[in-house]
Amino acid sequence: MTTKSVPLATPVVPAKRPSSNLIATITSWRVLLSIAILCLLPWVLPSKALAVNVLIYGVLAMGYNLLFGYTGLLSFGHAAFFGAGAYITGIAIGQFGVPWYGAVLLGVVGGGVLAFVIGGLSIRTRGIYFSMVTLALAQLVYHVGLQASSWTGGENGLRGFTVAKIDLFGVSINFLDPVNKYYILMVFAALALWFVSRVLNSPFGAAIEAIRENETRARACGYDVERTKLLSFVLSGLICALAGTMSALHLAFVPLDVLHYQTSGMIVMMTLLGGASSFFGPFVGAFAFLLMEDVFSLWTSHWQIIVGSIFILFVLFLPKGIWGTFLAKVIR
Amino acid sequence: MDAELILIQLFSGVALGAILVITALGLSIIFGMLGVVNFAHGALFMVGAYGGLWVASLTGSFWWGLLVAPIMIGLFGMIIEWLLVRPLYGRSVDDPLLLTFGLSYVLVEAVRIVFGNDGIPFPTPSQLTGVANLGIGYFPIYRLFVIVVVAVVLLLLWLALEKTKFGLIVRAGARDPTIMRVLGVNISKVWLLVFGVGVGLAALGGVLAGPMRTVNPEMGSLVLIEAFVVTVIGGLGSLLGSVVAGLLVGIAISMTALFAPELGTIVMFALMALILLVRPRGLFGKTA
Amino acid sequence: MSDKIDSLIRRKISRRAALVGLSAGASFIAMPWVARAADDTIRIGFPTPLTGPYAAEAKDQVKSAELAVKLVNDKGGVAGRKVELLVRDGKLNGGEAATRTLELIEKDKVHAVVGALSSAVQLAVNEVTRARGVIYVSISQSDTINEVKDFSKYTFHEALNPHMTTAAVARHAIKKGNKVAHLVADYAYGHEMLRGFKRALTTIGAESVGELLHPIGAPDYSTLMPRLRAMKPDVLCISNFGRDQANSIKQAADFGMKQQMKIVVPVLLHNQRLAVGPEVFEGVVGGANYYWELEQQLPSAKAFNDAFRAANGGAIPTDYGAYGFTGISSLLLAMQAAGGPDTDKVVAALEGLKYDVAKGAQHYRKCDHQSVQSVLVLESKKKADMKSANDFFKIVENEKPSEDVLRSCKELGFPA
Amino acid sequence: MSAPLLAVENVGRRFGGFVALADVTAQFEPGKVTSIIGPNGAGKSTFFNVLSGVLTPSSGSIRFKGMDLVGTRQHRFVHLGIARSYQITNIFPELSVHENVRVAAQAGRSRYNIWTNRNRFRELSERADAALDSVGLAAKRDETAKFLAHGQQRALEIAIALISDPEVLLLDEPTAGMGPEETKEMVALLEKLARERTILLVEHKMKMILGLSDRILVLHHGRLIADGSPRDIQTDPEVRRVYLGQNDGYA
Repeated sequence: MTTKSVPLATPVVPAKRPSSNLIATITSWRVLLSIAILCLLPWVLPSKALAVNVLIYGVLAMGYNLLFGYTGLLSFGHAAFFGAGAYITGIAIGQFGVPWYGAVLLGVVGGGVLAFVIGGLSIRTRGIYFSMVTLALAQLVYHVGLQASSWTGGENGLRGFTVAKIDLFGVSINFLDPVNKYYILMVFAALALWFVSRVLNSPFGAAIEAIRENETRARACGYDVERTKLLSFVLSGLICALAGTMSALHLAFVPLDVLHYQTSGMIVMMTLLGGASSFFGPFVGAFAFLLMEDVFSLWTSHWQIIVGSIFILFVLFLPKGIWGTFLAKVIR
Repeated sequence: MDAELILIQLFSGVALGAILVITALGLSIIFGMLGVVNFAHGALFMVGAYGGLWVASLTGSFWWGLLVAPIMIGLFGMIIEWLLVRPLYGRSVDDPLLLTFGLSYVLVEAVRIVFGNDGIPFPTPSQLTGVANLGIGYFPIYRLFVIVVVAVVLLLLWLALEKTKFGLIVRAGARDPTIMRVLGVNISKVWLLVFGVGVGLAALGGVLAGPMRTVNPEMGSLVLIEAFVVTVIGGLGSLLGSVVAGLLVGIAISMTALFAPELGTIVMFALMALILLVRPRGLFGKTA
Repeated sequence: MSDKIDSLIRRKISRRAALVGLSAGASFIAMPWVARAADDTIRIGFPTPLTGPYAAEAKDQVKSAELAVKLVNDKGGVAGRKVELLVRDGKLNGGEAATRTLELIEKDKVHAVVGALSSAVQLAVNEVTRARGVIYVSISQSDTINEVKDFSKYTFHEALNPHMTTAAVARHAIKKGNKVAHLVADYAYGHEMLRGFKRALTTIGAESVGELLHPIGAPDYSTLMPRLRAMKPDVLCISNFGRDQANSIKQAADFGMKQQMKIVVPVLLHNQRLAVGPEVFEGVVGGANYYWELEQQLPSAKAFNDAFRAANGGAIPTDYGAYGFTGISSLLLAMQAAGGPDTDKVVAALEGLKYDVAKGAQHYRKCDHQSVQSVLVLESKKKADMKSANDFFKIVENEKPSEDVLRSCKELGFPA
Repeated sequence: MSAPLLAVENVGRRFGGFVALADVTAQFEPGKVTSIIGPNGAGKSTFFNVLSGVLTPSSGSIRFKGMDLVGTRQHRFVHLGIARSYQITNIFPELSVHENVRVAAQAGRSRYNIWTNRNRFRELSERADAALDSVGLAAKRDETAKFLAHGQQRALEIAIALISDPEVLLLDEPTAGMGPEETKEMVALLEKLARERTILLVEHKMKMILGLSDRILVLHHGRLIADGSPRDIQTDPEVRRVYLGQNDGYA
């Protein structure tokens, strides 16, 4: 990362500036642009259910990327927050009769609290050890999900909280209708996009990038690195929990698999596929990942060999992910 | 609860620990020396089991399978290193991780295509069937044999790393690759070999596990996690750490089985979380 | 120096070439989602875990389901309309299966859904179909789905449930006064099987001497064996499923447990027996919904087997595969009776249906829509006793269908 | 003589059995340049790390304006008024030159604001520009930091350290790896800074040290063996023995 003992009078690579105004424009309008694209999604994808999944996993990957791409922390435990959001929403609606908006709020806050606990415990470890502590703590959450079956339904999954109608400002919307459902959940996604965009533009956004770039220097500049990381962890957990609540509303079912480490793994892969440390990357990654699975699994039961090969090719030839590579091309 | 039960339970823990050690070694070595997080470790373990079975069915002898399959798959590992992993050195650690993740998908599916989704019977070699009376209880002879193999492999590895020039180069290379280049050592050949050995060990674990478990395309997925846990508890890059951690996890699982066997999987994660919270670099990890 | 660079470049190129070769197959991207024409085909969605640990069972199910559809189409379809089966990969994940089911309902406009191969996935699909009033014939075992909480008037349970199988197996494998130990997978389905066994033991007058739970998907059971042995049981009931069954029976055999006790399982799985071989399963007794040698007793089984053999190159149908056949067949029979796929009419027809398509007489109980059917008790054969490669089991008993072996409607929470 | 701004008393630091720093006592007055010299492994870096909060001393006390700093977490040091640069270039490589300094400036006032657009804090941006100007990097403002020449990166690091307007500036070999031209520019910059601040300097280039310093501390095997004006140090027999004796080419 640092240039050690090599006296260089001239830079190795001629400095280049992102001269493209296009990128600047895209960046400043990124939230509205994303929403515009999301509006079209259900009409270009093979199914509405898939479009809703793009929303959910896009938000999930975006929340994850706040921690991974922007703060530089590789967590293997984000399934816990996704799952917490989903379970809390489902339990609130099904067992306490909380209205859907209240349940969503509870889910998000609950996910945030869990992130505070897991983040607080793990933030002091580094590198792959951090990844493994988050994995281990998330597995404990999985275990709770499995064992507390009177609350969570255990391995059978949480059921019995179908939201058939959304009542809003006196209007009753049929939530079982796929189009209605998509656009209602899109509002959540839009809020998440707006929130993340603001966070990234904020001084805090600058601070986490500084920590990702150089933790030592950031600390020497006066940033409390642990605290900043923890806040980033919690914000990331909040967004992932929101994705969880969306998933609960969408399926009216919470499978125990949401807490499984494979879900955590999938989040990482989606983010990397799209391109970490870019705003659109995670969404693009989620989109590509889900589309690939959907399309190939319809085509052959051996779809995993295709998906696996595509991953390999991506790492070798497009290491910045889909969106990252696109950006690099445009800037050049 | 009588003392005999606790003793046999302790012994089961050590035996299970030996299995965990052999599954973790390959991951630990590649991780420690090359800094590559090999997500295909579990898949290669599974390929090892199938490879062993295949060789055994061709030759009619388990022993050929045990000997030949790990070497064969070790060579395959070298091809992987040369073809896929080598271009990634110097890039971020995420890249090999993502690549080997993709590779594990490919390997598992390839095995499904070739051998089908069903498991395949992997009979215990006839010389090693049956149970032995240990005085404190009965234990399968085959599992005792596995403990011996693990001990021999560890001894050979230790000798190779500590008593040979190659070992010296590997250990020095793990610390500072640039030094090796300055000294004129062809580090890429060393890494090729290390990767091959790591993959070969994963395959050996698979062959050994074959007669104990069902052989099927998904048998590697939990193994990957177990291997990670053991490696991390021991401390990255520490062979001794992996051995101690493997035994520790094995004993933790068997002791848990005395009062709440259903916690057998989760106890491993709880142990890891606990150890890392107290020692953030594992038991034998180097401090920064 | 230039030599070095040259060779470096060459190596790069060769590696690249090799990679391109490797990936040539993968680069092809198909676009199979073509808009479905609004015709009068009757479409049946079939989500099943084509990938994952139950893929073999799932593929058998697909073969059997396709056969059922083909037989009907060969006879001119249902009320003159062709039937189409839409198979989707649920990946053994409730979320995936629910998503696939949503797609089947919303995009493919299926008239009914059949399938699922685990308790959790089945309940997920049930949740989706129940909210949307879509007919669902579930073909996976569970006690939970019979209970009133998860009841859907559109859902019918073609599969056996743990209560039925454990009772039947216990009656024929466990004697009065036997000491019984339990090894149980720690999740709902495992607990249901344990509960079933314990009830049956009380009826028989056998004694439970202890139970050990194990984590689902555990690959190693060695640390449980000493305690199970210390219980000194006559019978060991292993209440788990899939690979866990194969692994735990195999390791119990390795630890020499079979010399001391008889091993009994709620469902003796065809594919797991296939996966670990006759030596491991020898003498194990368990239940089943179907076994191909039923053809020696029943003409409907013979007809099913023959049709299956003809369609699949001589292969025999398996236990879980048969569910695909009986599930689709009963649904199509009801549709035939209802004169089309109209949901309410088909539900009424299913409720009144009496059918025998592969395993003797069956009908759906009114209150919980559970299929009342025969339960087989099988014993795994010694290798020496196998007359053919597929001759896995001996039929110990074919228990006649009876509502008496089910939990009562009242116990399930239905109004009397 | 003014009251000491920074005072260390009997400070020691052990790593396991190895004593990196033992029993160092020294006071630093405001507005002075003090250089710390000594052969490799003398404990200079450890001393700096202790003074900047990277390491907690195993024994002794550090007082800054009367406050005891032992146990204070590192990031607080900047806010109190002690900033540092590193021996190995330590910047934010992927950020722009301007953002490198701006984000450092921001640490002084807005660390956890997640809502306001960072560009709203115009004053931070202006201060960053001023700091870049003062180290001669104004023209490179929008370049990505990793593409700067080595000397420019060192200057950037000083700008980062300066932006908090520290009373004490700890500079760890600011001219490391620089050619003569770049060194000359750096020396000019340091002379300018020396007029306004208390500077502690670790350096190897003897001519530069003798020219810049008001006072020199000499460390050897973790111990302070000499403390005095450049002239005193040059003539100190102990120093000559342990240090200048093994002269390996100071200018």
